[in-house]
Amino acid sequence: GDAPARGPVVLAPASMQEALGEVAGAWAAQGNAPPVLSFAGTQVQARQLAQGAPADVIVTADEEWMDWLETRALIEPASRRTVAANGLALVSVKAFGPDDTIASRLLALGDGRLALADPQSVPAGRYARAALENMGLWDAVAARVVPAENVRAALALVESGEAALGIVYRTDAEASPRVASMTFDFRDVPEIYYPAALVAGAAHPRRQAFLDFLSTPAAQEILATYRFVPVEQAP
Amino acid sequence: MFFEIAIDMAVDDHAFTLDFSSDAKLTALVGPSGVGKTSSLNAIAGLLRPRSGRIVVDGQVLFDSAGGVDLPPEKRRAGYVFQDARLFPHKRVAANLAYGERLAPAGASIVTRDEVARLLEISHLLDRLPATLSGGEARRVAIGRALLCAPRFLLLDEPLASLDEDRAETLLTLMERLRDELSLPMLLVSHSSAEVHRLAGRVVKLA
Amino acid sequence: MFFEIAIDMAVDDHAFTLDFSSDAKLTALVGPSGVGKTSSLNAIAGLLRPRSGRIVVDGQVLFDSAGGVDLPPEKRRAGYVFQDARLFPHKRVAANLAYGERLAPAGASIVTRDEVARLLEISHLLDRLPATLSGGEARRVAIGRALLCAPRFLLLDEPLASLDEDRAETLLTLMERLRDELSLPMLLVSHSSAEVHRLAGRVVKLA
Amino acid sequence: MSLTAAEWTIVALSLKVSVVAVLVTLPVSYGLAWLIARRRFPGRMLLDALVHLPLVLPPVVTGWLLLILLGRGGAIGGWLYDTFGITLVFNWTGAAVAAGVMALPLMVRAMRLSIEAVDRRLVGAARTLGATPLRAFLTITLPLSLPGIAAGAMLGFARSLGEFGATITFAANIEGETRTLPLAIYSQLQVPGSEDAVARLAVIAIVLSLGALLASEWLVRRSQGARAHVL
Amino acid sequence: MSLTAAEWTIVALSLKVSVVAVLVTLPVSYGLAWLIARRRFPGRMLLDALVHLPLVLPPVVTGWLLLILLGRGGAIGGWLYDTFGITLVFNWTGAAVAAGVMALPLMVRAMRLSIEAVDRRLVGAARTLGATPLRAFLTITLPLSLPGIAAGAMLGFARSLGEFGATITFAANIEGETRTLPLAIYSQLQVPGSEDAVARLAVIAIVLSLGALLASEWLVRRSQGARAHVL
Ligand SMILES: Nc1ncnc2c1ncn2[C@@H]1O[C@H](COP(=O)(O)OP(=O)(O)OP(=O)(O)O)[C@@H](O)[C@H]1O
Ligand SMILES: Nc1ncnc2c1ncn2[C@@H]1O[C@H](COP(=O)(O)OP(=O)(O)OP(=O)(O)O)[C@@H](O)[C@H]1O
Ligand code: MOO
Ligand SMILES: [Mg+2]
Ligand SMILES: [Mg+2]
Repeated sequence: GDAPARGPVVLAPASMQEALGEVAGAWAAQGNAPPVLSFAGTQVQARQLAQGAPADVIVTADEEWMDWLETRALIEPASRRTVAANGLALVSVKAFGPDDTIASRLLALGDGRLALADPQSVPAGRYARAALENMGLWDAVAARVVPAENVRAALALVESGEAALGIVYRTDAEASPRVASMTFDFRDVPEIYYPAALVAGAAHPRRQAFLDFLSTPAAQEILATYRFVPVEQAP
Repeated sequence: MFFEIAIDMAVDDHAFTLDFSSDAKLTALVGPSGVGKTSSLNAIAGLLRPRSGRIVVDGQVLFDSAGGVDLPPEKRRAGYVFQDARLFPHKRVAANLAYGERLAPAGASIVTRDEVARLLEISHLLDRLPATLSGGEARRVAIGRALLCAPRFLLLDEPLASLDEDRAETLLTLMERLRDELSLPMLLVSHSSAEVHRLAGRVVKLA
Repeated sequence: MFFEIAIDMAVDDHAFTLDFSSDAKLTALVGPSGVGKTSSLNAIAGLLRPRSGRIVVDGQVLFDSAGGVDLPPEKRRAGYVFQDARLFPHKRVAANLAYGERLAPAGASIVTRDEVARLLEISHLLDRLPATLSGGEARRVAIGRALLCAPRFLLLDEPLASLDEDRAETLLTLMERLRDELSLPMLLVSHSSAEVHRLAGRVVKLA
Repeated sequence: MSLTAAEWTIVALSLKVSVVAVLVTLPVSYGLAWLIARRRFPGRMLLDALVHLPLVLPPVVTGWLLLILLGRGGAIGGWLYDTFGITLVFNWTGAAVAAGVMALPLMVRAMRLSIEAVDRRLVGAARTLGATPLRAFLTITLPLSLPGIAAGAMLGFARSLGEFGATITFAANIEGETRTLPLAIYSQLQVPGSEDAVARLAVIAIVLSLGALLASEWLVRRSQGARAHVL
Repeated sequence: MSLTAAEWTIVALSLKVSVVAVLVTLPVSYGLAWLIARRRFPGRMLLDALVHLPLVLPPVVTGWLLLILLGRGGAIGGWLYDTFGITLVFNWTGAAVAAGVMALPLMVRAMRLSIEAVDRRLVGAARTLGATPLRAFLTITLPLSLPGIAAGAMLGFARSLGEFGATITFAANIEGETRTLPLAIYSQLQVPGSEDAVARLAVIAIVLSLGALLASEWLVRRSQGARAHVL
């Protein structure tokens, strides 16, 4: 039929908004109708889908929520794929010296605070906690942890000097001009993947095309410029 | 009969009865402060529901607990001059005067707006808001408002209090004229025996 | 001189002057409705600032635009009976009466609470809220409240309007007593020439 | 400071959402305020409590409840969709619904205070002059409670302009459809180093509310009676 | 439904934060309401606008501004810390500050409406009876504006109980310190399959606000004058 004026409706995590915005631009530049993007917390969007919100594609900030959607038959399981990955970084307004390690800085925290996204609930916080546990540091710093609403709020606490240190996504750390950062060794960190899938029952004719576009080298290159880790995967 | 009234009222724990018939066009209601004069007028106007009884004015049954009649205030068409002026504070004097006039049935008016303005000497106040009126000015406007709503009878709660003697005299003359020319039944509450003796064909004493 | 008053007032675009001295203990202020009687009392009580002039009561300068004197109302100690009762709606009658009494200087009182309650016949109302009082009841409480604040002089704006003749008579007697026994200067606004002739040593006509 | 096209879109959408939310909620709030202020009926306290709910619940929960009720899968939302083909989720009407619901308790409270302050004896006076209960209400109670209506509209408008949690949960964050000022600010806050853009948007929000404030003050002053001059 | 120990902690903290926020904000709001209602001074409109800011800005932005002002690095926060060793961020006082700031505009508006409805001639009457301006204020204006105080306190308490965005941004989400009911609900919402826990917490929030509502209605009714019985 005719090419629709509106592209597919895409739900994506707030932390991807700049990167996906540019990806959408590249897709539109190929003559496609621009997708309708909505950015919010993953949990919000999962619940929106559960209530019949008319979306076509969803990208989540962790696998757990995608599993939740899948068990409720809210996505098409066959379409599920990973479109990006991320890392963690320790951030501070104080520069890192040549001898500093993540462990040394964390153990020198004293009565300073460590800002994280809420490790009980927010994915970034859970990843940070797992990494610290893997490194055997969690018990040493647990009492100094300040749980924030999301990664960006944690970063703001560090930027404003309220927290001496913070653990955030690598993408956020590198985009902030006000903090120095040190990336965690990927072996200590759980796999931080951004899965994407088609929404069950969605009807937009171009939804599969957009989902596939996310995995193309063109899209992956854009994501990489925003410091996401590209994912090798055939469309 | 102009007034046939036999009612039993209560406000909170105070109870009164009012029981009289009068074929005088102007009946005065007198009695000491707090005896229930204002409450009686409220009951006749339809603002206070009697516990029981019957109110007939000029042959029309306004209230009859036995017969299940209880006309709402707007159907009773009393021209009520309240003891306080009770003007609408958000409306200018002209709009206060026009309020009832606009709702009156066509052709039922008993005085014209010009006549009211002239007799009550309120022409210079038409643009003012009630908060800026003196005590006597507010009362004159309240009288005008009641006269202009084409009432079938008048309830006057100390209408001449706080009016100077010249103006009181003008109003007494007007009331006599309404009484005699229009046969408008009137119920007057007054503490001035001079006023009562001059106007009233019948005096009902409450005690 | 009990009253030496020469002031120039304005409310919005209305301007009045008041200019009289009186060595009568009770001076009556008369004049047609809207002439400025209430405004004059307000100026003397300190509630309305005159544009210029001088107000002296019983030898005390309350206001003097030339001398830069302008006592606040609470320093003037007027016992003011307002044209409307102006009771405090959230306080019971007893608390309304006690309001000024509690603030009065010790030993300055001119009547006792019991005397007031008895003369004004308000003992049975002490527990009531103002909204439940009849017109005359409210006025009696307002008079009592003004008398109990140990005033140095009285401002009475039609104090007897809406009182029945027996009660008016009691109050007239009280006023005569205050005038003669306590030499309390009084300024009375009244539309009743009978009242004025009986009480006033001096009549000031505004026009 | 001149606005970019994207900022204009956001401002226009925010104004549309807030104005519609306030206009639609206004009569509803006034009706509720009047019921609670003037009528005594069983369930009155319950109604009062219900009206306050959006204030006391975290906005995200209110948004979630709206989603459950008004989403296509919800009782009311499903009916709306099946009958009229109307979807509230993901478009500006949904944002207006969220804003209106969040503004409701503030509007009702302000109006109720003003209605309770109207002297009921004036209504009686109007009745004796020939006014039916409805006319007395329209000509006396309604205009005399105008300060509360203006205050309520102002509060409601400001709350609508600032509403975030319920909107993003119920109506999502779609550019040109539901991305109002607060959502745009939230989105910008997610971008590290975007303080300038956030500050610009915040200034716009402040200017808009200032305008609304001035308008409501002016409205009340214009329509209100002069006060007596005596202290 | 009996509460778990964790829920009790959250409820106790929420009540502490909201009660303190309302109690501290109450006199400030009343003072502001009085100034705006009764005084004419240059900058009055500006003050009025400033008071409304927390309403119109997204709560997250308000929290962010609080962080900038009251954080250790901020102008006021730095001074507080250097002089008294007080830190507001990350502890319950910070949550109370955030709640109080968010409640302020609602409280000021309600009180202002009631103050404006007080007949100023009554103040004049009190003055002639010997009351100083202060005493006249305390005995006349203040008690007569009680309906607005109660409504304001109620609105403020409800808003404090529901406050989320500013609190999580300014005071963070620390269990036992700043994790109030809305933050706990938010945290639970992040966890897949936590609907039951969310519902329990929401019911607690509703019950608390209902209690506050009943208390404020009772307070007003108890202290308010009987009304005339005439229509
Ligand atoms: N705010 C105002 N604006 C305009 N005119 C006013 C205002 N307040 C009072 N006036 C006018 O000032 C005049 C004097 O009022 P005042 O109350 O002193 O009269 P009064 O002599 O006491 O009359 P009354 O015997 O009727 O009580 C009146 O004509 C009144 O209309
Ligand atoms: N709500 C109320 N609660 C208790 N008593 C009330 C209430 N309203 C009126 N009353 C009493 O009812 C009685 C009659 O009042 P009403 O106003 O009818 O008197 P009135 O005869 O008009 O007196 P006045 O000449 O003083 O105006 C008064 O004693 C008054 O105190
Ligand atoms: O308290 Mo909110 O969810 O930031 O509007
Ligand atoms: Mg009476
Ligand atoms: Mg006067």
